[in-house]
Amino acid sequence: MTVVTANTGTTRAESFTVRASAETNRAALCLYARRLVSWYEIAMSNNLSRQALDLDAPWISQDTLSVEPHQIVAPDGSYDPDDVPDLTEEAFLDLYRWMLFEKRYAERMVKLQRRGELGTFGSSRGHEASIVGSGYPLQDSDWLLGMGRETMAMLQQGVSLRDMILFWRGVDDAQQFLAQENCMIGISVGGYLPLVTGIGWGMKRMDADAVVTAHFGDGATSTGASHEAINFAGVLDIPAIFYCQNNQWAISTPFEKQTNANSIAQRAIGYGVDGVRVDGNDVLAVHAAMTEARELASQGNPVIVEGLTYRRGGHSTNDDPSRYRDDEERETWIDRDPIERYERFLQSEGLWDRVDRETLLEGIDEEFDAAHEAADAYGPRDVEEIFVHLYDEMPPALEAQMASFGEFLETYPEMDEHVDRRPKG
Amino acid sequence: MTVVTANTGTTRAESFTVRASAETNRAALCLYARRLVSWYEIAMSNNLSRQALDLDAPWISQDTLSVEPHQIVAPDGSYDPDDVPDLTEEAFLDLYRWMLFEKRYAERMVKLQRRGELGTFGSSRGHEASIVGSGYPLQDSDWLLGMGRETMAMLQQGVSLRDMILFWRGVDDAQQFLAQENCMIGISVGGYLPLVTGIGWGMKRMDADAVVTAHFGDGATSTGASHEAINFAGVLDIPAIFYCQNNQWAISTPFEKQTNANSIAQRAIGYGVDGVRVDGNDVLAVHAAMTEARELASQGNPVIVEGLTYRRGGHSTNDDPSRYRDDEERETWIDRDPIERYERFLQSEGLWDRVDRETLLEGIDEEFDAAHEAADAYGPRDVEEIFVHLYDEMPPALEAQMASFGEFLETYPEMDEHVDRRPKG
Amino acid sequence: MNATIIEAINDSLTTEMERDDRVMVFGEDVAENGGVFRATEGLKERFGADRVVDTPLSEIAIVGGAVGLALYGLRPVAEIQFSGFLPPAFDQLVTHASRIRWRTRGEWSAPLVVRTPYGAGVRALEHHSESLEGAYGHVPGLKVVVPSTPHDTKGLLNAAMHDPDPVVFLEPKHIYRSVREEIPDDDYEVPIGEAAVRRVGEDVTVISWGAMMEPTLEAVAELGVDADVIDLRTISPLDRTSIVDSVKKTGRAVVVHEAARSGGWGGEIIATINDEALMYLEAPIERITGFDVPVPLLSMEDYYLPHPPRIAAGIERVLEY
Amino acid sequence: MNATIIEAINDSLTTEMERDDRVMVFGEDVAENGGVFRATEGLKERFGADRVVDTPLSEIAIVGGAVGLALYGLRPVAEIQFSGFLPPAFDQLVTHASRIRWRTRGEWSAPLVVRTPYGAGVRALEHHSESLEGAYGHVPGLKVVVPSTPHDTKGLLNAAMHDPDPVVFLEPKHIYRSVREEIPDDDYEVPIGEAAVRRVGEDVTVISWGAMMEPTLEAVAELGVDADVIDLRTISPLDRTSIVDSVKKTGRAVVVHEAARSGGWGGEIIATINDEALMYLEAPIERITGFDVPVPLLSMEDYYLPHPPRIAAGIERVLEY
Ligand SMILES: Cc1ncc(C[n+]2csc(CCOP(=O)(O)OP(=O)(O)O)c2C)c(N)n1
Ligand SMILES: Cc1ncc(C[n+]2csc(CCOP(=O)(O)OP(=O)(O)O)c2C)c(N)n1
Ligand SMILES: [Mg+2]
Ligand SMILES: [Mg+2]
Repeated sequence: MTVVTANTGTTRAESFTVRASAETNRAALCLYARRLVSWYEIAMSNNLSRQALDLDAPWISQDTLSVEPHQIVAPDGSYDPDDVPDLTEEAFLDLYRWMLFEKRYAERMVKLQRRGELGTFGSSRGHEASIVGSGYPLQDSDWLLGMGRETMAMLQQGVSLRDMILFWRGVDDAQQFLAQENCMIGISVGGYLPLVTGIGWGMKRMDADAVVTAHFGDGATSTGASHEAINFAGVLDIPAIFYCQNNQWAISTPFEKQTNANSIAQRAIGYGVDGVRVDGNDVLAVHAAMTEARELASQGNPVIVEGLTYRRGGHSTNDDPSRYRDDEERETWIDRDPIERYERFLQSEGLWDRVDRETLLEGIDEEFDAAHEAADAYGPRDVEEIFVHLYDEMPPALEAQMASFGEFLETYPEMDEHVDRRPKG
Repeated sequence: MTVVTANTGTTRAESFTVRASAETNRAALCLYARRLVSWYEIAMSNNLSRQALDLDAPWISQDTLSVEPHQIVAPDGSYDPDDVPDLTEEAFLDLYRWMLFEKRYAERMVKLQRRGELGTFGSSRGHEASIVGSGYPLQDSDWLLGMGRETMAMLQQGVSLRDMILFWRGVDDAQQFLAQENCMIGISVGGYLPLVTGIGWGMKRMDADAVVTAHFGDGATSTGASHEAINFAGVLDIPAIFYCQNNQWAISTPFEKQTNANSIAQRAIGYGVDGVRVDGNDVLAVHAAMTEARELASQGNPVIVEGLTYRRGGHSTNDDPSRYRDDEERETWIDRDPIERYERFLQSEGLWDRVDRETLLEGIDEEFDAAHEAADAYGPRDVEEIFVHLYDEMPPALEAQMASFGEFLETYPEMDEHVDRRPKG
Repeated sequence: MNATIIEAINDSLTTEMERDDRVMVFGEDVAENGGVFRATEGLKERFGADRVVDTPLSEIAIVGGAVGLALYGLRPVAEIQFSGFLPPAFDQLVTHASRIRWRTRGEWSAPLVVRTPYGAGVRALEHHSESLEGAYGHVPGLKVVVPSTPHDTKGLLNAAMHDPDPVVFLEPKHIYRSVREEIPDDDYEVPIGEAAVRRVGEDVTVISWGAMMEPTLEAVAELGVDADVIDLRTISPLDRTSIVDSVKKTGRAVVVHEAARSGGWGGEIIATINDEALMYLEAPIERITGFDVPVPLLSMEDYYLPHPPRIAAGIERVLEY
Repeated sequence: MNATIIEAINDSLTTEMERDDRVMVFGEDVAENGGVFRATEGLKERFGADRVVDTPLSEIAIVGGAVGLALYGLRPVAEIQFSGFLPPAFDQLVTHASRIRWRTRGEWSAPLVVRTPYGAGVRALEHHSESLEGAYGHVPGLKVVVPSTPHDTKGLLNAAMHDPDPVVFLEPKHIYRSVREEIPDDDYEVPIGEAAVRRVGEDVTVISWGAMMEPTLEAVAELGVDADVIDLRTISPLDRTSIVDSVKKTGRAVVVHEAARSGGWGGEIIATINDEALMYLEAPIERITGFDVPVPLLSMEDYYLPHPPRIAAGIERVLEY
């Protein structure tokens, strides 16, 4: 052991060994992060034994804990039949349709955006299993606050596709319709997690048969708000599920620059909640974990569920990922496509016969077309919209601002030239 | 496993077992927190094995990790000679004197406050080993940002006792003198931890032979600022030591209401840094852990060190702990007095003969008296003090405010009646 | 009952919790300890640990948690121990509390109260003496209330708890125990957004709020001037009518506030007078305020505070212009 | 070189990093990606990963980390991706950055720059369009700068990086790429705290800053009025002299800002005119500002913004009073 006698200035460092194993582990993590080898392999080899260190105190480090990701169906489609959740055939097929829907939705939305019909759009390509598996086990009474990359989970709660289009068009009313289904999209990353804790606290206080889910990304876990929210939930036994879609990127920031920890799931240890990492490209594993998560949460055990997946496209339509990451990495993840894997599963289960992919896609496209039309048909809104709904009762000064702006618009029609977007869906 | 097929509304919960072991563990933790049994016993029994649960996913929870506190000298004074750090006799005796100093300082300060000589004061009674053991291994080039309950650690860095008295008198200049020794007291709990990370980042950038230490309480660990700071340090390999004096209370909030986790040390897992819990009433254990911590940190491994101790008095002189905690609990901790334990150690080592407790105390009292006198003699400060030092160059509007206030004071001597405290030490 | 401000707060919380089971009180040290100023004393014993809750040291989660509770239909009253510790939660106010009704077009709302003691003069440590009402008042969607008497304190806090929108309730801790008056037992309201005229006069309008009302009234009394003294009580929404009507009558105005001068709420008041009563002004409006510096530590804080002589001098300047 | 505002920022950072090895640039997506607006493009390649650093998504630690770096003698330039994400770090500004020199009586200081794009008009999502300069300007110890031209942008950013005290540098992202002009190659300074007179006239003073300068100048040009047009450039410390001198000459004033009206910086400007030029006023000062609401989402944001017709109408009202 090293002894430093500070006040005399003498340092006897002779016996201190550089922490070789920590370095080794770090290197493995970076490898992992750089995805030059499969994350499955690395994740499974996390349990690197620490080299004998000349440290006397019982330090805990990344080596102390091994987080095994939960996987039911392997990338090649193989699985142990005993592990398969006991779902009805309809449910198995339903999961497939939802995943296809998420994929198709993202493709169509990107196209709409390119045509100038949306402000911006954040594609979920690659997250299909993570989104669908995490949303499916939720109940009607549950609440879901997300960040925009969990559309089908919201649709499962009752949100309409039209409203998602309106949302990305910057039509204020969209969040009204989401709220009607107990959903919200929080744009400030991580900042809505305390609300989730509060909602769950309300459920607990009211003894409601419901849980609240936060959907958020790996980036969000670095915010102070997320920390306070989860720790708080742990102390107060709040029925909340913190579902992290760890897609390994926050815009251009890779997971290994987001935290030096090996997983987000292990944060659970620090909060006294339960946590699990699942293969976010394995819809059955996500579904199984979220089902358990919901049970745990309803019993007052808040949980962190980390779905490990990959953002195949840019962060949003404004983003150009070629600036900061390799195509090679992306290729690797194409091979791990969640939908294709699940197709292989359905084949093995003999359910594939019951799937007519083309018809499904047609149906989805029709739904999308209808939603698109409905969004286009969404009535023009009055300019007053920007003043109302801030307060239950509008304060006099704001009334005055609204009135005089109304007069102004009548008196100065030239204002029209400066209004780029018409206030309709 | 439970299967919830949300969209049909059927829940087949038959096979779900209530998480009995988690409950057992929670109960043990509460017991621990309520200190009805010794924390040593509980801490050692953390490794409760989880009962077989009907959960399929590999959940990690408090049962997954056992954090063993580092202890060298047991409360009864017994120890294994092999574990004793290799310090000089002078250093062993030095540690004793510092602990006695911290204790005496706190007693004298409480008296000064009762006499109306200080604004308020936060006593460190009970923390002596934690403070002295954590400060002693630091080097001159190191920085230390604390929260006010780590005086001797600051004195070891060169801060003078007079300035601590000035600090608690609300004399602005005190923090100037602290800063000259690379120390600061941050009153907003947890909020200064990002500064610590930044300072350490600077050390790394400048390749300095130095580390930065944050001293903070268990309460601080619930702040978002502490989370962002430590996680950030982990990512950037910053030479920072986060030393948590877990005295199990944040004013009236006991540790088990601060977090549902069993320890603060285990947060390290979630940040990818190293962590250790030490018996904060065992000065040798704290010293040993901080010595290792400093080595780790200098190599770019930020660490969390948690010293588990107990705040024997009120939070501050404004606080009345009888409102929220039992005397019984306090009694338990009197038996675990860090100084008495160390005295037993010195006796066993045959060093006690070299200690003349009375003479030491006299010396300390003399030092305190001198500091007290120096504080009283601290010159009167000019009213301008409230305007200067905000900017390097005072902006015109502020100059004008200062000038007109100066004129005002000359013109309106009745203002004097409203000035309760004279602007001197 | 006869009550101080701190007792009025306690009484208001008790009355409201009795009346409305949805009301929940939480924050640091509010339950077992009854609050560091004893504002919540006895509530936990009376209403139970489900409704009066000690939280972790987490200002972000306290305020954000209040928003969430409100969304779920509860009536949260969160305490921030000192207003100097509200800035960590500023984002929760700006990004969620103030605009969740707006974001959801009225579908959701955040009827919550954030109570926090503000202001200097109690000889505390750094960050225990701030007045940042100007920053909160600038956030659209937030109501900002600052009482100055026990009667108003209970009436305004009652109103805040009845209010369908979020209220930041800044308590003048310096006078928590220095004034005492009779207050009704019931859940009466002092309406949010209405100023009170504390003294009627012809020669000058003096506008202040919270802990500054006391030295303001003292200065007016000592000078013996014939002043309209307005206690704003609510910073936002601002009662412009009371201000403008008075200035139209007196032609002169003084604003007194404890916060730093530049960017403080005094600017908004002057702008209001400019908007609607400029041509009535016979002298520039005086701002008697804290200086553009952080509140000095306790040994010097009295130099920072607008004490009566400084207020009196300002009133004289305006009258003599 | 001939540069847009965004290029001027990049050039300023490059110039300064070249000159001063202590300068470090960090924030979310600034290194590999060169910033979401490309303000920091090429810096990492040029100055290395030690000086240009991608951080976790941690606004508190970005701003607080900048304070710490500055304390250790570095010259941090932190980027907050959008000003709507600065509120999470508000406490770091209020509690540390603004007052660490003051706290340590000049022993330590925090020479840092927090750069952040502010304002509406780029069709982004919620929280991407805010203007909160009023709240930051109210914090004693913070300097708040808002440039409106490429030349000023580089000169002010240079000055901010040379400044011994913390500067919040609000970048008008709406006009990041819409104006272009010649800027010097060196590390010239445009002094912080000095307004610029963009147009000299006799009849009315029009005061604005940042992204609002463009519609303001457009309105003045369209109206063909003889106006003094002042570009504040610095919100705090405020260049009171330029404002007062101009109003003394013209007797009429209009303030244009994008932030919400109540509690916005317009109040401070009006208070300044009240203090020193009240008796010169021939009409109430007009505030043409954002309304007292959050910035509407993209489909409606144009109704919120002070566009030239609204500014022109305000100028006319003042002239016709
Ligand atoms: C508080 C905050 N800071 C910065 C941003 C800008 N921003 C939007 S999304 C994003 C990355 C989010 O990454 P992650 O949480 O991993 O979610 P993902 O987009 O990968 O699904 C950033 C930095 C923001 N919206 N909010
Ligand atoms: C951000 C913030 N919130 C609240 C407070 C009020 N306060 C001062 S000390 C304290 C408890 C601190 O507890 P802990 O961190 O455990 O330190 P200890 O006093 O026990 O040493 C509180 C709530 C504060 N100073 N800062
Ligand atoms: Mg991500
Ligand atoms: Mg503590």
